Amino acid sequence: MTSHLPILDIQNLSKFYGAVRAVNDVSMHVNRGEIAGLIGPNGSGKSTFFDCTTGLAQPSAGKVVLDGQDITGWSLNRIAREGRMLRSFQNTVTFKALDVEENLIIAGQMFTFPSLASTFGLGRLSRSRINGLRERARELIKMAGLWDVRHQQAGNLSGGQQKLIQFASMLMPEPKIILLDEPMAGINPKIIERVVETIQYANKSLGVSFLVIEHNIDVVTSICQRVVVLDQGSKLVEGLPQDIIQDQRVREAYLGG
Amino acid sequence: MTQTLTRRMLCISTAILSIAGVAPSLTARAYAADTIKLGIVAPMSGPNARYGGFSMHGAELAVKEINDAGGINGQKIELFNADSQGTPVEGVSATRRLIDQDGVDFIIGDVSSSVTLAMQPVAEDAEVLLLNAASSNPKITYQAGVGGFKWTYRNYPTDENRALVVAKYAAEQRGFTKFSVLSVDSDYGRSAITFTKKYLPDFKGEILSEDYYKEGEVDFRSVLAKIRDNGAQAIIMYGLADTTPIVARQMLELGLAGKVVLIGNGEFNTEKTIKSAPKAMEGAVEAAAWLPQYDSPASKAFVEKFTTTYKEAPNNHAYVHWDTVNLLAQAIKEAGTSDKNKVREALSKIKYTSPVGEVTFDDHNQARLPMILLQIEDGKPSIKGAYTAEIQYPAN
Amino acid sequence: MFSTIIEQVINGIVTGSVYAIVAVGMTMIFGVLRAINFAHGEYYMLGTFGAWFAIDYLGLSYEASIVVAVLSTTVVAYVVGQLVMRRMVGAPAESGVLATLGIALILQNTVIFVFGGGYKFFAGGYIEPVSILGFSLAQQRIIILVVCLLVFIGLELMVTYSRLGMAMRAVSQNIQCCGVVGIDVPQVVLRTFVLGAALASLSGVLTAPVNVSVYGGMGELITFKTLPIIIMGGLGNVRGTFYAAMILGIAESLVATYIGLQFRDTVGFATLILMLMWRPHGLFSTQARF
Amino acid sequence: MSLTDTAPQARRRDLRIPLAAVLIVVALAAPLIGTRYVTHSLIIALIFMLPAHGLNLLVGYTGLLSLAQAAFFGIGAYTAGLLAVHLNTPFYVNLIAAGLVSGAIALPLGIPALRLRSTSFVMCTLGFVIIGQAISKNWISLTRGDMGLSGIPKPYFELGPLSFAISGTTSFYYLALAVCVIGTLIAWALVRSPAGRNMVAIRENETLAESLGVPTWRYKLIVFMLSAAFAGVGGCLYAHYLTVVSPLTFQMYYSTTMLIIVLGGGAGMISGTVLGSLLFVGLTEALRVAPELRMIAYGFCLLVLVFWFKKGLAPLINRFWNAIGGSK
Repeated sequence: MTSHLPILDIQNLSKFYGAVRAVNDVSMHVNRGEIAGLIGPNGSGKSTFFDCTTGLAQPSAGKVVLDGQDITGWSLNRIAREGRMLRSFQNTVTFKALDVEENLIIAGQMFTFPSLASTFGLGRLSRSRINGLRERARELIKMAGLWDVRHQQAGNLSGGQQKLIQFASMLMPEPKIILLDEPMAGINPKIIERVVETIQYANKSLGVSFLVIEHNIDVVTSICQRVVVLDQGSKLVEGLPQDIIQDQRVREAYLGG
Repeated sequence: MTQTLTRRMLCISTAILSIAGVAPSLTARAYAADTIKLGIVAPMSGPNARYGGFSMHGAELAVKEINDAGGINGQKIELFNADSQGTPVEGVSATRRLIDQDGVDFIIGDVSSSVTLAMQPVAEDAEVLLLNAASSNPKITYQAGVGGFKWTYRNYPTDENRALVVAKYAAEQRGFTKFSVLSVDSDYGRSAITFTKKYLPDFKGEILSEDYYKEGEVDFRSVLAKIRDNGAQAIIMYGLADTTPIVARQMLELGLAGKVVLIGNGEFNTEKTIKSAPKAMEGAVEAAAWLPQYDSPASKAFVEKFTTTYKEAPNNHAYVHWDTVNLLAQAIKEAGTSDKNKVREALSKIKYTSPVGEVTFDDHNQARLPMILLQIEDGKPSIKGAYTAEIQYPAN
Repeated sequence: MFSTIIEQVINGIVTGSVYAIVAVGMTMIFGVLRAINFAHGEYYMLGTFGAWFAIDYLGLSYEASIVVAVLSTTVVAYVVGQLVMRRMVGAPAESGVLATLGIALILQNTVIFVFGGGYKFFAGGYIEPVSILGFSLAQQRIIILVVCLLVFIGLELMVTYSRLGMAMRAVSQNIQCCGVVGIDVPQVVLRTFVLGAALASLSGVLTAPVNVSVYGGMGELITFKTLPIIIMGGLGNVRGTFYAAMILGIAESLVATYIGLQFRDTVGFATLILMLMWRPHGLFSTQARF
Repeated sequence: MSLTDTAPQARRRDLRIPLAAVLIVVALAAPLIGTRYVTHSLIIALIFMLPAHGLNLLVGYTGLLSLAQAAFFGIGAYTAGLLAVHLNTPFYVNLIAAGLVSGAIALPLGIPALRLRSTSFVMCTLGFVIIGQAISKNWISLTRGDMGLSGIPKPYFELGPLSFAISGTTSFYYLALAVCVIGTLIAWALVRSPAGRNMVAIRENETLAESLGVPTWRYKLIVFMLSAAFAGVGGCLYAHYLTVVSPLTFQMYYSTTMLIIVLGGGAGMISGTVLGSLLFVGLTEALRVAPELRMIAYGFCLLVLVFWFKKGLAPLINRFWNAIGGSK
């Protein structure tokens, strides 16, 4: 556990779409227990980089090492299930027709049931596992301040509340690292605070590392310990948040686009 | 909201009412025994309705004639119809309903062989007389009479007899040796060809190509072009009545008319068909159980009456159903009662004179029917003879 | 041997052009509605019946019967469109399947109920064969080919230049934005639907002389022929549908010649499945709609 | 309706248990109360119930609209028919074999098909039915082609020294009822299990489910196979009941029938499918009063279903069920 290896180490990752180099030879890492930020102007390749890291897309070249294990080429679900690296999506997604509690239970299931076959069981073992999940779900629901709406359909809740469901869901499986894709997009400041709190709680109390794509510079400076800037598919600069916002190249990239 | 709720309530009550509609029918209606109840199972909806429509009309006409003449032994026939949609499940449901709810003792049906095969055990179980008038699968009577099902009778020729008659005539009278097959892809088309293949070597005939078309097929140009090029003298076609004109027209189109003739069965002889492509139909040879132009007073009267009643000319299905109702009527008359057991006995020994000739049943409850062989000459069917043959049943 | 292949290809093209006219209507309806129209063949049937009725009962000429058939089908399609299709905007795929199946049952069995189940004989048309380059074809088939080409040229122009065409493209691209820019989506759906149904009925009238038999259930078979075509053509893609119909027509023709007629109906779906394994998104890009 | 009748009462008793008991008694006593026609109709409902359960797993729970059910139904019917005719195997062997064969055949078909998106998937599954029919027509040495398999023996059991045959409608009803009860319980267990929750997750949002570690592809394949197995078992009942299997078994009519049952009853609910199959058979049989108008009326019923009962009838029944559940 005292390993000094980074939790996530991405080496020379590239993604080409035909002649277009969406991500070009980017290397970065996230240290254990760290909240790292990933910023860059629109179209700089952040999302593609995320997708390639988490298995939603396959990188054209490069290597992704998660907690010492090479996970390049794994599928999204395998990375989540076996690697315990979870990700969020830019537009908030929840299982809209299900209630909040069910949303969280689903999120925890694949980590509680050791094999696909075991998920088909309905015996006492399964029941006790599900009950365990339900308890954990309720704890997280309380923490996220969703207790009053826990039996409502997720789709009927506000965007901010759905965002919280999403976070709580990702905490269900006791992840090692969570990758957040613009978590603050389109939510009101009140919820932003709550999201920030949640992230910090997860980071401090649960020991989850984070890699966050975010446009809101205030949020980035307040939560991130280290920031990487992407521009036109390549890594522009890396450093402490306060240094980054002063950096001339970063300003040019944003303004000159 | 209120509006949608009321609307919903309305729908629910409609649904419940429609289900409740079944409820009164759950108890079998007790009818006075003054009518003879006859059920017809036929496809009346969907694509197969094109056969069921004629069947129904044929049977209706016969029933009307019989009732107008005072019924049988003083009893009138009451006709019940039930839709089989041409699928076994629906056919069996229809049969069950006729037996249990309408309380029929006699059923005529169905057109499609697989439906008839599924109906057989039901009729047997309920001891209801099942008269088949239009299915040609040999299995139906292989497993009837001494073969098993005592209550199934068939008043329709089997394909074997037909195949033999046609093959013999084509080879001996017309001198054909090279044949191409173009038949419908159903038990009827397939089994007719199987039997043709059994007999063809006896007449030194060979089959150059073999194609089966699916019901509703409309494009035969490819196959006809192949047949034109392979040098066949005749096309063996056991097909559907509504497809024959299409094939004839496309033969005309591809220049086959007058060079290759159609032989087999598929209403080659009706005015409609011949009119569609007179040149292509010239010389066609057909073995049919009946044809509208058949020169007998009873047949002519039927055609006339059917045409005036329904504003369209009868086809084979109409005739066989009309004829089968009459056959049943005579059996009831001979039995002297509408008791189904007695009628069944009477049917087994009946000597019924149809407009075409004498009909008797063999020990498999299969009618020995005269088969008319005809050839189209100068745009008109010309009858070349009538044949009756015994069926050779397989050993088991 | 070679001339046989050429002849079969020509046969295939002639068959393909019938499929093309029916399928293009279906694919346009899919484009705006995202629903598979299982009732589409029924409009083909209605067209044929309309023409048969005009000739047999009203004593009109074949040319006049075309007008009667297309107009009467348009009226039916308008009613169906108003009552049903308009309301299906944004409905899930399952509802689309059930609703169109329901319509198919109603149309088909109403025709059977009114005109009787028996098959009718279609008397009109130009069935005399003519010889072109040594291949014999009925005149009617040449008419079908020409009309098919005209229809497709017309549709290309309409889709590119007319207001309805542009609205159709807009709806098929992004239905949410249409409301914002002031396109009345249900109206576009209705018009597209009526146009598609009219084309299907036109195809029915044109093929009636060579297909001769007219009966209530004939539409179902056409529906099944066109389903694989619209998928292969890239759902909602007019030009793709044309090519797919031709490919299917030719493939059917070759299969009927060299393998056996009994496999003909399987060709469509077998080709479709093989193609989908090779290119899961259709032969022609779905992006390039209309 | 009873709902409004009991409304004025201040305290209502929980009527659910008595009602359930009544339903069970009715199910058990149905053949004794009704005519054989009623029993027969119920058997048809039971025959369609299992394939509909399978389809419900696929459409209602996993969100995959499939029309392939008739193909697997046909495969099951042929498997059972061939075994019974040629090897004269006992009923339970046929039943299991039909399910296994259908499920196994679904694997190679599902692998390419499940890669497709919505409409293409629907068409691909419809293609399976069309191709299945062509195979059953043309593989004559196995299926006897269009002649079909007829005279399929009555189901019989061979349990140790005990051996008995099911003949007659009433006993077949109990057999079908037993099979359906077991099938329904299996379906119920499936959807209640964590896997069932994962299926729902796939239906609701496949990418999200995937990102939460759900191996969606494998689940879809498994569910596709399971639904085929359910259809196969239904096919076995069909073959033994109708005693005839012909290429007509492979027709879209059956696929749409099962879809109507699932959606009419209420997709994503086990009770919905049970209700749907009874309702479907009740409706089609009730419409027999007017044979010529039957299918027209049926078509209108479909439209009513689509526009006014978007979620099927089960939600109404659920409401009723909760309403009789005693006072609040």
